[in-house]
Order: sequence, then C-alpha cells, then structure tokens
Amino acid sequence: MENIREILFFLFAFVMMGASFGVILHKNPVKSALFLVVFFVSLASLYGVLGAEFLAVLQVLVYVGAIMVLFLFVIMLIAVRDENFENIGANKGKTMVVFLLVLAFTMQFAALASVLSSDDKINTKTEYSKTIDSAQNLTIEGNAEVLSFHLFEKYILPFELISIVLLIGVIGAVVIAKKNRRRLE
Amino acid sequence: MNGAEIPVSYVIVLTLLLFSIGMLGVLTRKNIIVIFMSVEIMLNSVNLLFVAFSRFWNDLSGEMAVFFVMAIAAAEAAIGLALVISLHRKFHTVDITEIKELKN
Amino acid sequence: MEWYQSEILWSLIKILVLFFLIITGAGYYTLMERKGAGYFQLRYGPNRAGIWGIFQPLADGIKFLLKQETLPKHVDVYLFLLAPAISVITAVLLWSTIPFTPLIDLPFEVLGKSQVALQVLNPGSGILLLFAISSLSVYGVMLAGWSSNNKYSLLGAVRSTAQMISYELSLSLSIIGVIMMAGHFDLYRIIEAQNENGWFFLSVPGFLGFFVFIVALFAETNRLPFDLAEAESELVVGFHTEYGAFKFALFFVAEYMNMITVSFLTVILFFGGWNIPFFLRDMVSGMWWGPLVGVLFFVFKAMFFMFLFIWVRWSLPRFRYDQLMNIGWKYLLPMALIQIFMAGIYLYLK
Amino acid sequence: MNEILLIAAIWLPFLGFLANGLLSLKKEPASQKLVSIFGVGSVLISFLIFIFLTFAENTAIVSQSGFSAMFFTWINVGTLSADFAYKLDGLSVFMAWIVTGIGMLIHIYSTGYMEEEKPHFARFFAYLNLFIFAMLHLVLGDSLPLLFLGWEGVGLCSYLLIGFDYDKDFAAVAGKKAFITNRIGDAGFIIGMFLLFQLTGSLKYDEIYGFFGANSVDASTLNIIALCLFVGAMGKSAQIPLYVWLPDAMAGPTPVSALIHAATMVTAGVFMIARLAPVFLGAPEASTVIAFVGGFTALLSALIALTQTDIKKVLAYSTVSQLGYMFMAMGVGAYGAGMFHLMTHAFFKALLFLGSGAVILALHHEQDMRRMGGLYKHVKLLAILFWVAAVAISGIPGLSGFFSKDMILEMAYTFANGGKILFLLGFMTAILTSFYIFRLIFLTFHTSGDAVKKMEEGGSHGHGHDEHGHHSHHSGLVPLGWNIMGPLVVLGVLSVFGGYVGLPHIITHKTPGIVGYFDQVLSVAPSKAAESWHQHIEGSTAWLLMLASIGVAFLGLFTAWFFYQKQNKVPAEDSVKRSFFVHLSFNKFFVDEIYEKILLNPLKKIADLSYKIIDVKIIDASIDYLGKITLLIGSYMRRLQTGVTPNYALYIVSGTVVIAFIVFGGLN
Amino acid sequence: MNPDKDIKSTASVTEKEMPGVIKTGTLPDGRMTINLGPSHPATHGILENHVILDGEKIEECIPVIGYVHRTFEKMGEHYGYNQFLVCTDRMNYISTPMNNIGWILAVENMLGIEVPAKVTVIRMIMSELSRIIDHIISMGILGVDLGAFASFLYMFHKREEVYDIIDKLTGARLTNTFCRVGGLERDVYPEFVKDVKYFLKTFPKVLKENDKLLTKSRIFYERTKDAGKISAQRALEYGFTGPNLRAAGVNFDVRVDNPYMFYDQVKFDIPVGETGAVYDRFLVRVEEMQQSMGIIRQLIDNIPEGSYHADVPHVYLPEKNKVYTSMEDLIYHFKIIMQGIKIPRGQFYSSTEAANGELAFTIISRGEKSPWRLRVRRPCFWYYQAFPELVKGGFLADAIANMSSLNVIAGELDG
Repeated sequence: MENIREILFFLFAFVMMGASFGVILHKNPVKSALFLVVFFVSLASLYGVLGAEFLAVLQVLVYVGAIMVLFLFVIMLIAVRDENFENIGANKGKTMVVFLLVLAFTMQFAALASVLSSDDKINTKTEYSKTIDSAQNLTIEGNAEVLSFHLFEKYILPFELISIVLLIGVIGAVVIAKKNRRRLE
Repeated sequence: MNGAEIPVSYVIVLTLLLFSIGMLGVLTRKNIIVIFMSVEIMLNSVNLLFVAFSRFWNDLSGEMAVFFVMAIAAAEAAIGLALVISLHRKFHTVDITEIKELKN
Repeated sequence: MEWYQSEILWSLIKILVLFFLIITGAGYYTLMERKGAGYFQLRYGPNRAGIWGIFQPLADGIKFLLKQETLPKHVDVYLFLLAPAISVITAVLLWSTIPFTPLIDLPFEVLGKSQVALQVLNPGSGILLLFAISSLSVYGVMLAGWSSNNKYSLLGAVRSTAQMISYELSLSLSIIGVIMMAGHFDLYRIIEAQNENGWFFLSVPGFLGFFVFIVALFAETNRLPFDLAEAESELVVGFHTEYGAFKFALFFVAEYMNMITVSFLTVILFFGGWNIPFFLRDMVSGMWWGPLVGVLFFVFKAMFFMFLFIWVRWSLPRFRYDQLMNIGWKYLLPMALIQIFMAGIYLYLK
Repeated sequence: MNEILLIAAIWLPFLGFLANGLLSLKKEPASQKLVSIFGVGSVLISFLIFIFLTFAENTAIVSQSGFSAMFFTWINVGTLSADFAYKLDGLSVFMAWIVTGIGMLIHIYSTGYMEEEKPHFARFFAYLNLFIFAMLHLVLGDSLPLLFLGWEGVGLCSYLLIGFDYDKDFAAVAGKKAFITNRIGDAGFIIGMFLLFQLTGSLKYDEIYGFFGANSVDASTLNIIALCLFVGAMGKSAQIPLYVWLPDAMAGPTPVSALIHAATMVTAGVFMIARLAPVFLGAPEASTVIAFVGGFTALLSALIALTQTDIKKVLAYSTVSQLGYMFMAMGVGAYGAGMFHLMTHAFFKALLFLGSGAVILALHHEQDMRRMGGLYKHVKLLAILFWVAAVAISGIPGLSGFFSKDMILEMAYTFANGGKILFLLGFMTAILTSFYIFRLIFLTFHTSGDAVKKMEEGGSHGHGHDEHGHHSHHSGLVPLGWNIMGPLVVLGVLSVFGGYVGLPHIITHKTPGIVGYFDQVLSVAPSKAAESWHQHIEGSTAWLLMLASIGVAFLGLFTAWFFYQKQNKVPAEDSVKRSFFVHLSFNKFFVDEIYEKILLNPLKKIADLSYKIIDVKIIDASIDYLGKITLLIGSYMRRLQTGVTPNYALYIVSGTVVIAFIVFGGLN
Repeated sequence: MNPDKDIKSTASVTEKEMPGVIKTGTLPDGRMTINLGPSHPATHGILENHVILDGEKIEECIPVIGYVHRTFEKMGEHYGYNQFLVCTDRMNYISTPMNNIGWILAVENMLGIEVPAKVTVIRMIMSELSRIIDHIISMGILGVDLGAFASFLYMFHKREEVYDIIDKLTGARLTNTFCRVGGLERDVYPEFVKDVKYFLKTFPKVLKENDKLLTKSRIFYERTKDAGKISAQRALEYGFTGPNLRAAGVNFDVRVDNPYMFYDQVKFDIPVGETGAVYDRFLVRVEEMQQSMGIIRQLIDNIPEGSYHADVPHVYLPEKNKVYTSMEDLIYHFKIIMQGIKIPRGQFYSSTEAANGELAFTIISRGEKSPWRLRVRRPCFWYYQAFPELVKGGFLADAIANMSSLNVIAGELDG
C-alpha cells in the first residue's frame, strides 16, 4: 500500500499514452473522440493521484461532460466519414520529416526533465476522499476551499476576464455557426 | 499516505510524450476535428505539467492556471467547432488538405 | 484490528447492500410506473404475477434475460455493446455517492463499529463529483444512437446530446444557490445546514433553484415532457431502436435507477434529506433509532418525487425540439442566474 | 440642491438629444408627438429650472461670484486642470435665459415648421437639443476649455444643421464653408487661450479674474491675447473678414437660422468678450480694433443687405450688421450696452427669422421677395408681428431696438479713440438698416403684387433655397398652426417691451437698469465701466443724438415706402444689368471672389506643387522600391505557401526546434 | 411555411438530389433523408413519406400512397349494389356506418325509394355516433403522437361503449354492413334508446377531462397552434372538406349546404376555425362532437314507429321465414339474389358529410345489376395531397402532429 500512488500513476500514464495513440491513429473520428474521452478520464484520475482533486472533478465536468459531448455532437451532425490513410504512406518523405522533427522536439525538451533528480517528489498529501464513518466528525478536507480563496481573491481579475471570454466565445460560436439564410449553391 | 511520492521528472517525461503524440496528430491527420482533438491532447499535457509543478512547489497558482486553461478550452472548443461546422457547410468536407483557400 | 474490521470489507458490504437496493428499487419502480400509468388511464396495470403484480419485475427481468440476444449486422459491435453498460455503470456510480443515513450511533457493535452511515463514498467535492458522473451518462445514449447505424437512433442521439448540453448548464447552476447557502459541496453539510435553518425549498432562492432543478432533471433523465431522444411517435424509439433483450433492459433499468437517484438528490438538496419535519423531530431526539425514523422520512420524500416523475409522464404532452431549446436557454438559464443572484442577496441579508 | 438642478438643466437637453437620436435611428419615422415631447420638454424644463434658480434665495446669482456646480473632472494634466464645472452668475444666467427661453420658443416653432419632414423630424430635434446642450456649456462653463468645448459643439451643430438637407449640394457646401471658416477663427481662439494660460496659469474664470484683480499686466501682452481671442470671435460671430459663412448658412432650415445664426450662437463671440472683460479692458488698442471692425462690418453688411432679394439673405446680412453693432459696443467698453443689444436683437431677429420662415412655409418654400407681395391681406397677424420687429430693429422709439441701438451710438460717440467716426459708421448703418428692413416688409406684405397669385401662376419656379420639393399642391397658402404663431406672438411682445429694462438716462436720469446690472455682474472693473458712463456726454447732445437716430430711422422707412410702395418697384431679375453700386452690393462686394483669387488659388497651387514633388517623387517612389524588393523576396518565399494548414504547423514546429537548439544548446 | 406558395414547389426534389427517391441516406451536403413509414409508429395505417431533413427541419416531403390499394371502384363495378356495402365498410374503417349510409343514400336516390322516417332517424343517429367515434380516434391519436397518452385512453373507454351499441345493433363491431338498399338490415334492439342515452349522459364528462388534459394544456397548445397552418384559400384549392376545411375558416358542411336525410330539421351549429392549424382542427372536432350529441339528443326521443324498411319488395330482401312460406316472397328473393337490383340507365352523384369530410359517390349505370362506372370521392385523398406543403419548413414532430390531425385513413386514402 505504500507506493499505491506510484502504481496508480503508472497505470493511468499508460492508459493515457494508449488513448492518445488511439486518438491520432484511429480512422474513425467518433472512435478517436471516444479515445480522447478515455484520455481525459484517466487524466482526471491522474490529477486525483497528484492531489488536485478539485481539478480532477472539474476535468471530468468540463472536458468529458461538455467539450467532448460537443465534439461528438458536431461529428454526428456533419456525418464525418472515415479518413483515408493511404495518402500518408504515399508521401513518405514528408512523414519522415514530421517524425524526425517531433523526435527532435521531444529530445530537446527532455533535457528539461533531466534538470530535476528523481528525488524531487510531488507532494500529494490531501485529506479528502474518505468514507464517512472513518472520519469521526463531518469535517472533510479538500482543496476546493483553498482553491476558492485563491480564485476569488488573488486571481479575481483573470477570473472575471475569463468569464467575459466565455461569454464572447458563446456569442461567437452562435454567430459563426448560424446558418446563412440562403443555402450555399 | 506519506506525502511526497511521485518524482516530478516522471510527470515531465509523461507530459512530453503526450505533447509529442498530440503534435504528431496535428501534423499528420487530415480531419480537422481530429486535429482539433490532438490539440486538446497537447493542451492537457501542459495542464498536467502545471498541476505537477503546482503540487511540487506547493503553490496553487499552477492549479489556477489549469483552471483558466480549462475555461479557455471550453470557449475555444465552442468557437472551433462552430468554425468546423461553417467550414463543412461551405466545402462539404472536413479534410484539411482539400481546403486550400489560403493558396488563392 | 481484526480482519473483519477492514475498511475494504466494510465498503464491500455497503456496496453489495446498495447495489441490491438499487436493482430491486429500479425493478419495483417500473412496477410502480406501470401500476401508476394503469390507474391514470382507467385500467389495472400488471395484475397477473402475484397479488398487485408484485412479481412482475421479477418476471420482466427473467423475460429480458431469456430473450434471444440479437446483434444487428450493420452496427458497430463494440460501441453497441458498450453503450448500455455505460448507462448502467454511471447510474450505479451516481447511486454510490448518495448519503442515505446520517451517522447512526448504534447501541451495539457491528463488525467492530458502533457508528454506521450508509454511503459508499463521500467525496470532498461532493455534489460536483455527482454532476461529473452524471455528465458521463450521456455517452450511453450517444454511443447507442451512433453505433446503431440507424437514422432514427442517430437523430435520437443528436437530440439527446443537444438536450444534455442545454440542460446540464441550468442543472448545475440551479444548485449554486443551495451550495452558497450551505457553504459546502458536501452532501452531508447540505443536509446539516437544512437541519439548522430549515429546508432550502422554503427560501426564495431555494424555491427558484428547485424549480429549475426539477425541470432540468426531467430533461436529464429523458422523461416526458422532455423525452425527445426516444420520442416513439417521431423516432420509433430513438436511440435504442436497435436494442432488444437484455441490452435494452440495461437502458431501461438505468433510466429508472437515475430517476431514483435524482429523487433522493432532490430531497437532499431542497427538502432536508433525512431531517424530520415538525414536532416529530423532538419526539425522537435522543433515541439511537431516531435517525432511522429520519431515513424513513427521507425515503418517503424521495418516493414523492419518484411518483412525480410518473405523474408528469402520463399527464403532459411532449415538447418540440425548438421549444425544448427555448425553455432551456431562454427561461431556465436566466432563472438559474437570477436564483444565484437572489442567493447572494439572501446571504447578504442574513 | 441648486447644484444638482443646474447640472440637470444643462444635461436635460442632452437626454433629449439621446432620446431623439435613438428615435431617428429607427427605420420608419418615429412618432412626431413623442419627438416633440422629448425635444421641447427637455428645453422647457431646463428653462424653468433657470427661472427657478434665478429667483431662488440662496443662489446669489446677481453678483459677481454667482455659484458653481462641479460635475466631474475632465482634464487634469500638470497645472492645467479643467472640470465639467458650471458657473451660474449674472452674465451666464442672462445668456442661459436667452438660450433656453428663445430656444424653447424655436423648438415649439419647429414642431410646426418641420412637420412635413417626416423622415428627418427626429434627427432635426436631436441636433437642436444637442445645440442647446452645447450652447449651455458655452455660456455656463466655468473655464475656457469648457467654453471652447461648447464653442466647438455649437459649431458642429451649426454644421450639421446647415447641411441638414445633406443630399442637396448647396446645403452641404454651405455647411462646409461655415465649418472651415470657423476653424480659422478657432485657431486664433486657441492661441489666445494658450497665451492667456501662459500668462495667468489658469483657465478658470474665477482665477483669471483673481489674477487680473491682483496684478497689473502690460497692455501690449494683453493686446496680442485680446486680438487672438477676437479672431475666434470673428469666426463665430461673423465679423470682417470671416463673415462670409453666415449668409450661406441660411441653407439650413429657418428655425435653425433663427436659433443659431441670429439669436444665440453667433453672439458667442460677444459673450466671450464680455466673459473675458478684464482682458479686453486691459487692451485698449485691441478694443479699438474690435470697435472699428464691428463698425465696418455693420456698414458693409448693411450695404449688401440693401439689394438682396432672398428674404433670408437680407435677414442674414442684417444679422451680421447687428453683430457689428454689438462688437462696436464691446470695443468701446460698453459691455452693458452690447449685452443689451444682444438681448433685444435676439428677440426681434428671432421674430424676423421665424416670421420669414412662416412666410416661406406659407408660400410653399418660396424665398424670393420678388415673387411675394400683398401678403398683408392673407396673414394679418404675421404682418403685424413683422412690422413690430421691423420697427424694433430700425430704431424707431418705443420698441426694444431703439433703446439698445441708441445706447450703443451714444457710447460710441463718447469713445476716446475715433469715437466720432464710429458714431458715423453706426449712424449710416442705422439709415441703411431702416431702409432694407422696410424694403423687406413692403416687398413681402404690401406691394400691389399678390404673392399667392404669383405662386399659383409660377408654380414651377420652386428653386428657392429652402426648397423641399413639396409642390404637389399649390392652391393657396399653407395654414399656419398655433405652434408656429404662438412663439411669434411671444417674441413680438418681447420685442416691444424688451427694451424697457434699459431706458436711457436722459429720461430716467439715472444709470439704465440693464447697464447697472451688467456693471454689477461684470464688477471685475467697475471703475472702468463706471468711469466711461459717468464722463457721459451732456444731456443736450444726448437728446440730439437720439433725435438724429430717430430721424434716420424714419428716413429709411419713408425711402423704402417711396420706392417700393409708392412707386411699386420690384427688384430686377438676376440677369438685368445694374448700376455700378447696386451691382457691387447685389454681388456682396465680390468678397467671396476676392477670397478665392487672393487666398484659395495660391494655396491650391502650393499644394499641387508639393504633391508633385514631395509626394510622388520622394515618398511614393521609396515605397515603390520597398514593395518591389518585397515582391522579389515574396516570389521565392511563395513556394512555401502551399495553402495546406498542416504544413504551416510543420513550419511552426521546425521553428520551435531551432529555437530550442539555440536556447538549450544542443542535446546535452 | 407559406401555404400560398406555388403548388409546384412541393415536388421540387429532383432525381439527382434524391436518387431513387425511396432510398434513405445522407445527401452530399449533410442533409438527411429518412422514411416516415410505411411501418412507422406514427403512420397509423400504411403511409410512406420520404422526408429530407436539415437537422430537425423538414426540407422536402414526398408522400407515397398505394399500400392499401384494393381497387374498390373496380370491385364496385362488378358487385351488386348491396354487395358493395362491405367494401364501403373497409374504406374509412373507424366510422363505418357513415360510409354505408353514404352509399345507400346514393343508391336509394337513384332508385327513387322513399324510406320510412324511422329508418332515416336511426341512420342519422348512427351517423352522428360514428362521427363521434371517428373524432375520438383522430383527437386521441393526436394526443398519443404528442406524447400524451392518458386522454386517448379516457376517450377510448367511451368509444368502446359506442362499439358495444353498434355491436348489439348490427352484430359486428367494426365492419357492420348495417344498411340495406331500402332500409336497415334489422330493427333496432329494445335497449337501444337507453344505451344511447347513457352514452350521451356520460360522454360530456369525458370531454371535459379531455379539455383539461389537452385543450387547456399549455404544452399541447404551443405544440399545435402553429403547426400545419393553411389558409382558407389554399385549403379550398386543395379540395379540403369536412373538419379540416372548417378549421381553416370556411363554413362549409354538406349537412347544411346540401341537406340530406333530416338534417334540415335538426338544429346544430357548424364550428369554424381560423388558422387551419392542428390546434384549430382539434378544436373543431371537439365542438363537432358536442354538436353531434346535440343532434342525437334531438332525435333519440323521437324515433317514429314503423317498419325498418321501405315497402319495396323488388329491392329489399324479404324475411327468410316468409321466403319459405310465401310464393311471392320466394320469387322476389330469387330475383334479387340471382339478378340483383336493377337500376335504370343514367348518371348519378350523391354526397354526404362523413366524419372526415365530404364522401361522395358517382354512379354511372347502364341498367345492369352493378354500376358501369363507379367513382368514390374519399376525403383523405385530398388532405394527403396538402401534407408536403403543410409540413415543409416545420419540425419533424410537427409533421407527425399534422398527419394525426388530418386524420388520413389509409383504407380510404388508397381506395
């Protein structure tokens, strides 16, 4: 039980890797989107493992509950067909360039990770997620409260700005997606 | 549960890999929606890094950043998908290589 | 610590008990629905299997189990099979976060414990987690609709998705007033706050919130007048047109499970959960079994809302797609926002 | 409370402007009733508030300090600070009465006059309200910047209203002309303002007064400042040489001519000089210049007015001429007399303009006096009112104009530097004034011709400048409603009795009431004003002067009667060859043409030259070469632009990798 | 939706746009084609509609008919005049007695038979009863299609009572073939008056309940008030009759404008709608039920005494026991059975106001035992033409409501 968090970390890490490969490799966009859902759910779990429990819930609520539903809605709405992968094989030169570039990118930034030794560990300590009868009183620790103090005191301006951005986003989406009266062609 | 457990470098490597996978998706796929989804992968890998460092330094600002990124991502998804719909309405396709309006 | 005092065993027992409860509950809820519908429509409803059709759920279950499983040729097999599972899993997960009893001080020890509360998981983010899980349930409907490869199913799925997007917002906003008044996400705290200050339903923002909440719930659970996803006269039966036998039963059961869960949730959020109304509270205070009476009230209150679902379903016509959207965006959402504003005023005045 | 009322009174017309402005944006014409309520109501309430404030106990308006109301800070840079703060004292309340009072009457009048202009009704009232708002800022602001704001605001409104029929060329051109001419004046005004700021360190009136009270300043400095400020006044108040815009401004609807180009805005220059009396009192040379410019303006424009045939043109030149009188008064230091004439002039000139508007309206937008005549039979009340106004302006005793004009002439006579010449100028102007105004009356109302008949015969003539294209029904006169005649009657009463606030001292044997009032409220230099009054001329001389001016007034009347009533002469058509002087007068002494020859053409040549050399040869060419180089580079870079989005993403990634190499230095 | 549009536009889907018409699929621009029917829960009877959907909006709708085509008209040209009755039973099978009566009146008018007053009164009572049960179905199904089930069953309860009456009277519930040329099949049963009165007493209560559940329901109102509007002009152009025409605001009723039986002697009002929308059609039908009850109330106590058939032995079959005992009857029996009813040469047209609209028969006779040419004007056929125009531009759900409230009966539609 000592290193259960580490085990969980690796579990979710591998699920996420697999899911993200699923996203970029699957022909069918609906399946891709579903892999992305898996990716998000395990990312949320990973947040939980790292102790950011409020964000974990938020991740599920926002990404899985809203954004991905929207994605799937759009995919279904415009009835996207399967993608044809044959062209990728045909254009080998470009594909190779892409792979090499991404590899170079990864290697470059991997240098960053080496700066930190493996002794630097993340503090995952939070007192939350306990069954009610083992906590003798009703006090339950979570990081939601601390987070809210941060949000509404230190970051109140960004918070308000974000709300405006969201509003603009909503209006913009409506304006863009609104159908022109005359059908094209 | 005794506090510090997961080395921060693990998370960095994980996020790097995820980011690169997302990037690969962006560069190789042709379906706009899938590219969009790959961008989301990249975005979320960075979020993960934020969370990890936030816990590492015991400073909640990192988590705040994630919070804001999520909000922005929601707006971005709404706008992006609206764009996809109007693109599809205009070109009847979501294949990015077939949409070459920039060229002319 | 003896082996039997382990947390895991204890949780396992609770899980089993609650799972049994929800499965039977959903079964008998279907009976209640059919009996209720019967009486609403001048007929008897099921009355063959046992007295008042008491074994009808069992018979139905067996029938669904024994029916031939068909798998249409044109479907996307994995997702087709996954969809009902997702529906049921999210329904059961939701159930696991509902606190059914307060912490009861038993006069005797059970498995080395003298305090018992019937709840599998009490997450710190409480109701947020509940909403997070409930937001997953749309995937069941959506995947069923898409993977069926059927026009009607797809339309049902698209409708359901749009509906979910529109109403989840109002649903989430409608409880903000409650959270503000209780000061916590935790369901226990919410009930305790009502124990002290009276039901939230009785306060102005709480009433408004309840109204929005209950309307949005009808939409979220796909019940009439919001059952557009499976409107049988328009889309045959919408997203589960291609489903039969046990796969269909799973959708069916999940729907009823969800209704039971949200009925309990309504009571928790607005009607004080297990809190006992009027003078009765004083009569049982101090007794160790006092909380059990509270639980009884809890269930009765929830039953009322379960009945409400039936009542509304058999009385009202269905909305149209655009009306649905209008109500969601033009009425419920502003009302929910007003409710938040009023909750602010309420707290300020207090 | 009073402060709030004051601010409310000033901003109410703005609310009216907003309401009507919004209404004018509607696609279909807004309800005229609604627009009228907003338009008239806001000005009416504001007028009532000013009445209340004047007689309220604790305002102490009739004093030098008055009271001020701070609204909000506008500019605060270094030592310069300007607020939206208002100052209600004896001078400004006097102007506020005129602006809101006459403004309200003209608003009421406009509801009748503009009735046909359905699509533009709301827009018109929005502009009018905005004008009142700006004008109130001009007169009530407690600092020069606010005055300048109002100054520009009224200029803008004037421009908008002159060009109200912006789809007509002449209206648009006239609007532009007014605007540009005013800009020339504004340049002088701003320079003067800056110089004043440099001198006194403030632009607030109270502080300026305080400065002049405490320090004595060299006259030469003040002369320059005063002249610069006067340039501004020239533009706004149409003095030589910047008067040319005012006659053209008659392209606007007649109520606009009455309100802006006769009663209120054009007097802004006079008001400004009164407001800054300490500056001008300390600048005797500049004052002399002002007096003479005023005198010559009066004479010149009166000469032009003699032969004009357009009814509104006559009145426009008359306005310029009367403004000249006012400046003459200001220049000789008779501020009280100047302001007095400003007031009486506002009454009778507004009456004249509105009356002419009524005539024009009644005759289906006919403005040419040659096509009028005999109207007396048809519109008796209007003719009587016209007579009242004419008698008032020509200086026949008993009516308002006589008192104020006489006072100015007297004051000019006593002026030390060339007072006699000034008197002579004014005297000649008086004859001419009397002649042209009665000429107008006879031609319009009394000659044997019959305007109605002419109109019906020559129905196709509708080329008057205020022509609106409503020629569908030429049968008879357009009836004039109560909302047109009502304001006229009120103004008529005012024209008759308005002068009695300033009965001459030779009758009452004490300082005339209005002059005393202004002595009190402009007490910045009581000694000077009082001095000029007390060293007044002998009683007999005064009687003589008065008799002379009465005489010339009657002379003008008689001459006009002789020519136009007795001999029944109608001015010749445009094409007829005239004698030299008449030709000169008829063509406005060719001032516009001279300006074009002397000023505009050389300027155009310089501009053309600099365009050909600097623009084309230097600036354009260098940019062309830059462009060519860019094109060259672009022709190679173009191949990177595939139009396929992932490729662009690929470039981004490549760039990132390169940057990463540079930053992290390779693969260690 | 503009009902005054050119009629051509209703069929603007080209072959290219919708290949093969019947195929479902997705058009290149993302529009979806689906088949409403032939086996869809909302198409009561077998109707097929090809619908092009843009999202939820209907862009095109092409109705296809003929699934229940049974060649009634041709059959009529081979059957005897009494035999054709069974065919009329199967036309509008939810209000059979009215179809019978319509046909019989046509034949009797051709022959010039004067039936006893008792027969006419009973026929009128049957007509109005079947009008009520027809409207019950039409309204109830509308509720069901909008998701409100309860009202349907409340009303169906009473409908069963009417069926019981019909059952007792004729011996069959659905296809009763009760009329005969020259009279009725048999005399009314003794409790007939009591049964009908009981029905009249209890039915208004049910209508009231229905009012509460549907008419006054805000959701129902919002759903139906704008769906399927049609102008009076357009409705006339399409050849609407009956309740659907009246809902569009045209006051036309064959019972009044061209009275037959004793309709000129009873008092009743004709309800007229305004917009022709689903809600108006619904209200018109509700009111018609009230009026029908009024008519029955006026008649039920005044059933005259007398025979249940006219004295026309060459047309009306003699009683069976008389056939065995009386020579004359035996001969008539033989002649009617073997040769049928002979009708003089000529052309004849007769129309009645059936529950669903004007039901008319054109008979061209050449003196044979069956018509030389028979033409039936079936009201549904005219309604269904307008269906595309009514639903285009509306939502899918509106189309369903329209189909229910037009009350298109497949048996009648396809002929």
